[in-house]
Amino acid sequence: MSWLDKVTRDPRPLYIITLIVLVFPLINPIALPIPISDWTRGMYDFIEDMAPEERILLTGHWGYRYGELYPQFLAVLEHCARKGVKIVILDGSPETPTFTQAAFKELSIPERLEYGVDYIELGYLPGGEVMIAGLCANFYSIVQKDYFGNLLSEMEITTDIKDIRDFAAVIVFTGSADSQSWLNQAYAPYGVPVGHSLYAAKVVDSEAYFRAGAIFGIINGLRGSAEYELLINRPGVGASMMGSASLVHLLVIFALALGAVAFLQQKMQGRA
Amino acid sequence: MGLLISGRMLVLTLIVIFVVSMNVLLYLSRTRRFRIRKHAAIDAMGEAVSRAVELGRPVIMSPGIGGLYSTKYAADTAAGLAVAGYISKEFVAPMKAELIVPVSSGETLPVLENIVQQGLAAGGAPELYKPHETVRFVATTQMAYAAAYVGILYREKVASTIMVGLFAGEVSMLCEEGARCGCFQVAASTNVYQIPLMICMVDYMMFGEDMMAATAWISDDPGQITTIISNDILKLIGIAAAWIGAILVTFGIDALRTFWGTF
Amino acid sequence: MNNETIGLLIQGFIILAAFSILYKDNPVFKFTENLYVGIALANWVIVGMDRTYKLGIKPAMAGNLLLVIPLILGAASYLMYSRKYNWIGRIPLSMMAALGLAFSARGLMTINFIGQIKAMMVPLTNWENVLSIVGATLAILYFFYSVEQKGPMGSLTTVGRWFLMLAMGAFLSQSLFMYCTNVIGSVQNLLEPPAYMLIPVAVALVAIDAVVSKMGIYWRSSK
Amino acid sequence: MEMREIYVYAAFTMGVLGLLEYFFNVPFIGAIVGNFQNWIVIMSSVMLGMGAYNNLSFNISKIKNKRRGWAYSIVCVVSFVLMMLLGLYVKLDIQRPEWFFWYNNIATTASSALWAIALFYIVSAAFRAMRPRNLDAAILLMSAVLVIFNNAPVAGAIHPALPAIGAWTFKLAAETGMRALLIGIAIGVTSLGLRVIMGREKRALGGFD
Repeated sequence: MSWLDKVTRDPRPLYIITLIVLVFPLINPIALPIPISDWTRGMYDFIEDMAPEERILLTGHWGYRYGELYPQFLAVLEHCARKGVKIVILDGSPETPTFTQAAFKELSIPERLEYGVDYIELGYLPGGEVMIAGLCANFYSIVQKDYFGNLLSEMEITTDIKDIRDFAAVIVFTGSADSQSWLNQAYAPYGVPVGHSLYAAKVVDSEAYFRAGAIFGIINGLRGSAEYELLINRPGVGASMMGSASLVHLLVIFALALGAVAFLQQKMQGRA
Repeated sequence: MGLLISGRMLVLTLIVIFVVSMNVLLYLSRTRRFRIRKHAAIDAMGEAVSRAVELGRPVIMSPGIGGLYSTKYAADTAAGLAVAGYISKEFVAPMKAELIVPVSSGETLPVLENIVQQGLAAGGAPELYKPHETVRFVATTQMAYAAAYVGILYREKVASTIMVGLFAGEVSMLCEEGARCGCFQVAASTNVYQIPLMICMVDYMMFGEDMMAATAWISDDPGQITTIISNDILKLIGIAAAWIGAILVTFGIDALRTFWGTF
Repeated sequence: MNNETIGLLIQGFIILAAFSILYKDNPVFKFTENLYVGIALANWVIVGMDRTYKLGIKPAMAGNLLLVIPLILGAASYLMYSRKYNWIGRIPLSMMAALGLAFSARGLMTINFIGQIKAMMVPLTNWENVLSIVGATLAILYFFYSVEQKGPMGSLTTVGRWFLMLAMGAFLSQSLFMYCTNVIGSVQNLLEPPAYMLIPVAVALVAIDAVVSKMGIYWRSSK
Repeated sequence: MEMREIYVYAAFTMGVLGLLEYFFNVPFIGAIVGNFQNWIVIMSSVMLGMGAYNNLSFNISKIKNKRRGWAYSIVCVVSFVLMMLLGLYVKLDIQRPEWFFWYNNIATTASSALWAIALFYIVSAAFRAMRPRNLDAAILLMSAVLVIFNNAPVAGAIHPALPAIGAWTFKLAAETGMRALLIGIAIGVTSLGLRVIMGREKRALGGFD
């Protein structure tokens, strides 16, 4: 019995190889030549062109430490922080605040940011699209206090906000219909630019909007976050995860080829 | 807003065509017998059970992780229930096999218990039904179901598995561990995201409409078999509409395409 | 040790235990499996009680008597276990199933049937469009049940099957990325301090077990 | 009308109402169906007890009879009971940290770890099962490889044309095979649904004739 037959019966060697291929790039990030897509480029250029005093609303549910959205959020947040843009965070689900605060700790320049002046966290607001519509029409009708219970009217960053037009842009991090809601409520009636930062599976729906110019950029899953990290020159979780994922894809091709070889071998020996 | 909701009338028309053609065919079936193609997987289910009997080991019939009520996958569970009844009557009872039905939804449980019990009784072996054991509620969430399923595979030394119903992200675990345990596997599902994986991993697969047609075939009821012929009529209408629409669009006439989407 | 550290250690243990099924069915996996099943079941019962109370009993007591109906229907389903009254138990279950099937049918007809047929109506001006409509037609022919797949119909459906297989391969690969993301998340969690301290323990256990079982084989063969 | 057959009529009524509500603008029907949809949440919550009872009695009988693996059944029962007590202690509020700690660290982690293993199974299936045994399997294999080239960023470094070929393959697959599959599913589900609603397929409702 050849070793290929043995592996067919007992795939454990394959599992070990898979584990090594997965873990190695996570410990030693490998630099991959990733071409930057127009989608990510659009997002990057928009933030790059923002003036330091402009306000940006980041919203979504990056509620999972190593999901697709958290690395995207971290990269965008880092970029905004470096540009000195005023950041308003609206958490997309009850779990999100934990991760929002973790992200601020991971920034390369946390000491330059002051709470209430440079950034603020509104917390999670229930209500879906109705809430979003209300927030866009009249900011203070929906939210009066931040996540920590401070009055928004007393915070420097939010004191003069009336409606969504006081924001230079909205970036939605999501895998659900929220991306559409913000497009309907912020871009369509008020013309506030919207960017999408999405699960890879969700990108298909937003591509048409990007081509039509309705959204200024898309971050496409893990790949998008790896590209963004490359653009802001801060390789992080996204890049290392992308390295792992790429190697796994190659491994699958390798496994397919090996299977074909094993099959041909069997066939030549007349056992298939 | 009128009484009719526009944009949905085409579906209504198709359903009416379906029901009418079904009844016409049912009327015709009094004089002539209609047949539909039998899927190889139906025989494979029998093979799965007989293999388990030969080895003296149990066979798993999994109805999936879906509940009775679902806005998208209700039919998968329904097909799973029908197949559970069929195999317990036709294969398990006559061959005196040991059947395990792991369930993951509270409301499906009593229905399955009923079906399996009656099926075994109808097949002439009511003693094979053991309360809380033949049909067991293993877990609620999908991955807990998968873990418990794998546990049964290993610990009860299952010989073959039949999976008909809604399966989602856990299929790779179920099917691949099944293969590792040397099980003979027959599967059916309509979840398009998982069918590709299942088709590679199992021995026999009914994908998409195959599953629904198989439930009609196993019923051996002319009233059900005619519905499958009505299915073919609907598909013909669809293909014809697509080609006519495509040809019209080629010549710049958009009428059918617009009508199709908005009627 | 604070809560967070304990939490990370528990997570590390659970992840390693789950991964251990790849090695073989072992006591740690059995333990974790049963623990998880028990907790998931309890969670589900608690959520169910919460829902029954908040959505059903509480509003019903407050005067919304309509909500007594679902409570009665739900309770009636327990009659499935009565030999005499199981026809009553079936009624609520049948209603649920039927409504689900009606919803599935109408939704899928609109999106999958009407929508996909509409998408097939493309101008036949380039060969890609022609290929797509021909391929889709042949693949649909595979799903015809009233005709046996023999003769000319057989050759058509064979080509149809090829297109179906093309789709299977493509969609399998397309989902690969999602699976990568999931597994990397778990592995990253495991690499977080102090959870990674459990890795050597797990590796040592597996190594010991592998050696012992290998020796077992030798013993058996030497007898 | 026999009493035993009432469930068939109940299913017919509910199914037809569910269909009519979609096509006709009748507020009365809409109200019935909408209400029933909300009720289903309550009904299935009430029905949970059957599942829990079944599972526990299986495990307890296993412990009583000292059947193989009974010690693990103790784990299951004890963890269930402890978690239930905790749930009652937090007054059914699953947002409370005491509950969240245990649930999140054990159940959520186990769920995502078991999800994660799927990748390993895909790799082994790629080796074991996706072999070019016949033309069908060979086509599946080819399209799988081509689409991987579209997704893996390294492929562009091997040859610049590979991602484009992969993208084209995926588009063709989605427009032919996948389309046929979706159309088939829609029709199959409709036909099975109507069969059940019209009382032809009683097995799906628990009847056996």
